[in-house]
Amino acid sequence: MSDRQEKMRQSAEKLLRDGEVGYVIGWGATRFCDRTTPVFIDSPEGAASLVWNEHAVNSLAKYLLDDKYPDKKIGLFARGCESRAVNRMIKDNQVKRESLYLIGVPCDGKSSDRCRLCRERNPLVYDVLLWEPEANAAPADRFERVRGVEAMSPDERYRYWGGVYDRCIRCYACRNACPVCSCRECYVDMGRTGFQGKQHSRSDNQIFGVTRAFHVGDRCIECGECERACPMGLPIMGQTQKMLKEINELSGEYECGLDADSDSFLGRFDLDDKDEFM
Amino acid sequence: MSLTEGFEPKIIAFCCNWCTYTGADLAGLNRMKYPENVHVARVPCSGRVNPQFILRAFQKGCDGVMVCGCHPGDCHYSTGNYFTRRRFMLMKRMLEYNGIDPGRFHARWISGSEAAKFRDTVAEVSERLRKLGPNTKYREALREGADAGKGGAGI
Amino acid sequence: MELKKDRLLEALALLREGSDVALPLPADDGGEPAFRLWDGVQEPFLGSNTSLPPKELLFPRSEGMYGYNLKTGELSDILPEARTAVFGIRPCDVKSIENLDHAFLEKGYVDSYYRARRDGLTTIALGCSEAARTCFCDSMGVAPGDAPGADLMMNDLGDAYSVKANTEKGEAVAKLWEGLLSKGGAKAPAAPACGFSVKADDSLPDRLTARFDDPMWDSLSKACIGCGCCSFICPTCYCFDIGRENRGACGTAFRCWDSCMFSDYSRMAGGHNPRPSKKERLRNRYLHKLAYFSQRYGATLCVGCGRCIDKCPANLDITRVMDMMEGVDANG
Amino acid sequence: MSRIGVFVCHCGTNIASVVDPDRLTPAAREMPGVVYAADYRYMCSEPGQQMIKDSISEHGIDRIVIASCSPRMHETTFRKMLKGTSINPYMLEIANIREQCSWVHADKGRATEKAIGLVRMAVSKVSKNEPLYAQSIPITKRALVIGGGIAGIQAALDIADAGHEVVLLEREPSIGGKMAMLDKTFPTLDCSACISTPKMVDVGAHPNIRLMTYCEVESVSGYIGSFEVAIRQKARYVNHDICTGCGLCETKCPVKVDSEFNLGLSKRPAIYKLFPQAVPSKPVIDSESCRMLKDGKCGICAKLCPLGCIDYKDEARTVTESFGAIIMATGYQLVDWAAMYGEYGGGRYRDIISGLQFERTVNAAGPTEGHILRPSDGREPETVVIVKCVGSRDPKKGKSYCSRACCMYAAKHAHQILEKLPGSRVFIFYIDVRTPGKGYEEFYDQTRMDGAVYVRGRISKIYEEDGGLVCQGEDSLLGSQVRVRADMVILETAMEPSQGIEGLTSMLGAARDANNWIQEAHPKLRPVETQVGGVFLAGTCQGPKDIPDTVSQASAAAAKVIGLLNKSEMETSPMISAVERDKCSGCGACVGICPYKAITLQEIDDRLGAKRIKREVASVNSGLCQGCGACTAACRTGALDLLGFRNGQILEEVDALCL
Repeated sequence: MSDRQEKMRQSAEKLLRDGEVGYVIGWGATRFCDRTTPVFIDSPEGAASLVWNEHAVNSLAKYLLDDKYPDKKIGLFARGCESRAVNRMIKDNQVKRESLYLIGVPCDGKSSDRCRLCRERNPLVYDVLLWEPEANAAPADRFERVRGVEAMSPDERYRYWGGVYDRCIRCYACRNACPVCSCRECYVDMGRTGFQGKQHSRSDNQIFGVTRAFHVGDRCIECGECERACPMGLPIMGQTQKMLKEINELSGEYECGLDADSDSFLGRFDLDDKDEFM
Repeated sequence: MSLTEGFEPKIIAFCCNWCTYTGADLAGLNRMKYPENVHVARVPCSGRVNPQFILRAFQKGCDGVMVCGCHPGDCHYSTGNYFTRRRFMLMKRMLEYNGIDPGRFHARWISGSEAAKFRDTVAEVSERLRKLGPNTKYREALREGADAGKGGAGI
Repeated sequence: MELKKDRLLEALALLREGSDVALPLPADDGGEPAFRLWDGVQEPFLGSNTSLPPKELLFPRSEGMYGYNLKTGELSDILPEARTAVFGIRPCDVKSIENLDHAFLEKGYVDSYYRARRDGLTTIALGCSEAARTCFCDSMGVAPGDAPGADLMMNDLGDAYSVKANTEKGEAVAKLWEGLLSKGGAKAPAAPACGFSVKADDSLPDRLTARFDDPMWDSLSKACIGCGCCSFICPTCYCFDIGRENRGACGTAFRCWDSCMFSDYSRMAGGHNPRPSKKERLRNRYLHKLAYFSQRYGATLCVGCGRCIDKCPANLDITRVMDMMEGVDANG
Repeated sequence: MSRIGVFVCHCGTNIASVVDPDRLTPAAREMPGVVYAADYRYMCSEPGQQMIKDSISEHGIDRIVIASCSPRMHETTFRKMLKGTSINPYMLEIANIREQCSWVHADKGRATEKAIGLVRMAVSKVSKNEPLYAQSIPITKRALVIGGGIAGIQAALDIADAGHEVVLLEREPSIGGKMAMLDKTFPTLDCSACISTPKMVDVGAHPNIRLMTYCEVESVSGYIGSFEVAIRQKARYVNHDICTGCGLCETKCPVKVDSEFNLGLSKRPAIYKLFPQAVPSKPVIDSESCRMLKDGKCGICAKLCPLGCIDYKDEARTVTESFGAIIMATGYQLVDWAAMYGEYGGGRYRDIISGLQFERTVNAAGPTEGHILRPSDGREPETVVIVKCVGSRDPKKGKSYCSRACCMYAAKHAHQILEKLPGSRVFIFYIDVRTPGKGYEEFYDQTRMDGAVYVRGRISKIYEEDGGLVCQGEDSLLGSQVRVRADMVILETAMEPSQGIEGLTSMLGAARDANNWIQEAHPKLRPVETQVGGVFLAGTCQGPKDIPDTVSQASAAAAKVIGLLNKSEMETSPMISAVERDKCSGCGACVGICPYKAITLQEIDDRLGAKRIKREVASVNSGLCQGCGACTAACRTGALDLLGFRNGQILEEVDALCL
């Protein structure tokens, strides 16, 4: 593992020394050996603090949205999930490909449940690739949890989701960790439009949960960051993956973030779409 | 005396101005009769109906929600209802996935000349909701019954 | 005095006759354990501290403040009349309640809602037998084994709990449990030390505020994703927002948790925001926890429970700023 | 807080008989924001409107709710009324308590309860209304008329006479439509050609009319005032600029195919004029039947043509033109009776012909030069049976509607037969005889005087028996079976929309009714308009009618177009989408939704802290946007909202309903 870490440090150091990027986003150590935190290296010497181990779990792509108009290119270590997030943000017109320098680092599987769902370890888009692509592990059954909930009766389902949204504390970590959530101002922060109250009640939490799933469902890249970020361990992906399962059934194989130009399901239509409203 | 005897469901129907609203007016012109439960909210096109309105309607107290528009191909704005179709094919499933009883949300294509279809749809939905009873879901404070105001800190 | 462990549930049931009893209970569907009203049956979760703090007993996520009627102009107050006893609250959380008391009850303004809940609360503290990885309460002036601020202090002696009342409320509970208590309750075993320690002496507030414009805030805050997670699970965060819920002519005003880390927390009419980016917000949060509160109330707001370190999605760590103040950065 | 005025209309007894105004008006007074509520018998009448205007100034009202009939009826009326007051015309909401309440509910108490709910919804919505101001868009002073029958011709002439440019588009090689096929027209029995051919010549010669025959509409984009229409000119293989129409080429063409104009009663060559009086009187080559075009052999017409007009290499061309208004005059076609009614022989008996085929037979320019002869053996028939309502008024096997004109032209056919074949006998089998026009009843009486025998009853079966056609039916007045041996049978078949109407109407966005006729905006209020702004209709494309009605509708539609083209600019509805720039993240989710391509991403200057940046936001072209709102539902953050139907307004309606 350490020679890969060394390669990362060297490539970051070289980029910063050549002045090709303003700063490089990677992982750094924390007080605890089994946790890493995103670091923003802006000097060649700083590259020494880069870390690469099985605990480099955070997805780094969303930080690009904090600096959408950089003076110089931004360096970003990109695994499969980062590259899909970058494709997503490019398609959503939030980030320009030319303002990024993507350092491809094929992923070897990290110590988080979100990696269970991983279907693409290798970066789909990069400027340089530091080592050979990794073989993709057989991903867990994509819609297993969704089928579990679907099997319940309406009341059971309501009790299940009701229990989940009783525990939601509306900290919006799921929204702020999600690369698809790139609005300038979230609808939930705008009390005036009246879609949603600020009140922490089960019904307001439910409405936030379903609304966010509806907003991101047809563009979700299934990176699992939302569930990893949730302090209360709520099954947030259970909602977005229901959307993806339905889209798969309605219009065939559907996966997001694999490229930077295909339209999202709700952004287009087919004349012979399935219709049950006759 | 079934639980829902004398219960009058409250139903909101988002109707597109060019087709279903016209059909509803036509039902009026022909003096057709249908139950009083459905209140029509006029929208320029069924494509204007934001799926979040449905969540809001259930939260605020509606027992049933309908979204009605032109038949695909007849939309006054040519493609509005194609988007409606996709949006509500998904939202209908999301609602049921989250526990809303399957009979509570309906989307239907009703054209300007299908006055009878409007009457029959309204009658059918009202009857079905009368049997389903009032909607208690999506309206609770935190834990069932735990009122944030009185003691126990609403946890 | 001493309470045998196998008689604990009995004692709590006795308590439950007089008032609600809140315990740290495991979530029923595998989620995070939290303080909830006890149904009289469920086994409490006493392994370690809960991820959601007991602050909800005093400052719920959302509570009604007053009702109003626009047509008649009538106002109706919504005062909670809660009588709750909480068992299993840890020393750091007891200290956090003291800090909340400062904020809500002192300096000339008494929050009537907090007051009502606080008066109705009896705290039965339980000393920690071992520290979690992220705990650093002993660096923040909190003894893991003792909670002077609690009404009743209990420590784990192995097969029983020592019982020591600190206040009249504590004595009332001790009296209620008279039948169950037995002699003994010798000195509790030495409280464990936290896994790591940081320097948080009296000069920290001034030293911190002196470095207001230090570039360290930039590097500290870059990784923050601006969510409200650290604020909402912090036992001593007490900020709230006020909203209204209208139903025709009448409605209720409510207050709910708010976080200074949100982008719109300090945004003013017209769009100006004195804390426009994450850097200002994180700096403001750390300074409030470690400096401003002690400069105003004389007690450091952060009680070292380590919840924010444990739960931060980006693994930020408040203790890192204290290390940086000592010129040492554990993160290198 | 808004100061709302609520005005409840009785609509005579239409509303007041079911919804109790004395309960509704006080209930409205209690609603939040309402400062004044009153009711009156006819709110849309002059005194009603005056009462509203007075109350507005008297009570300082800043927005009003009118509980009355459907907004589709009088929203524009009440908006015009508000123009005369201090209130912006869009500070108005209408609660539909007639068509959707009093007319459809019987129980007084519950209907009033619902009316109160509807008014509460309107009141809560109007509290969030804001003043809106109309925009104006340019008008291209050119009209397009689709369909060259008498309707299209009349409309084109009227518009051209008013000084505006017109393009008359016709799918067939010549204009004239169905009227050109007819011999005489009722009730005056003047010859059809004497009315239509002069108009056709006028059209051909009119400086303001550009005739585009053998052309079809390929696509339509844009909106009222600036339609962009792609017109596909089918390949004619004859250069009409040089051709004088001498007809030499037609004489030697070896091909003989069924003449569509004569409905198969005669043959025509591959290079042909639709009929002798065709306008333009120049032939086209039918690529399906021309041997040269199909197998590359022949070429006689090219050799014969003195001016060398024939060009076998000609190709279809598409040309795009812009128009301010479009009139649809696409006419009708007769139903395929053979497929509908096997009982009438299903087309096996050649002597059973349709009304139009009889028109061609009796027409002097027709295949039989006007002699009424049996198509099978060319003999003059002695006994003719005319069967009416074939396919009409028959919901089970045919069309449910009455085709309006057949009663009169059946009488005309009978008159023509009796006049041309003295001593012949004519039996007319009818359900009813409908003569609703001026001079129609007298014409029908005269026909009966001439000896036409009207038998009330339907023909159930026609079969051949030793050279004659036995029509078996019943005479419901005598209550007995009737069998008539006829030499020839004329079936007066139902009208249906002309083939291809679905494609054209979807291109234009116009709706069709249950029988595929084009749906007029409102039968009484806007009979010659469609729901699409700038798209009008005339003639049988809107529904079966006779020539007098068709011509008057054509002039009506022309008047509407002239009214539109006289203005150089036109006010557009201000209820269109609007973007709040500081909320818009420029994600572009809305751009692909708009059917009118009204939304584009536009770069604006902005400030991020102290840094100057350029960022993209959505921007709505107010001229193109038609206000459907499909984009607003795609905007997750609510930056894009529809003026007049804002998210906040609709949510208020939802909340109000749930009190």
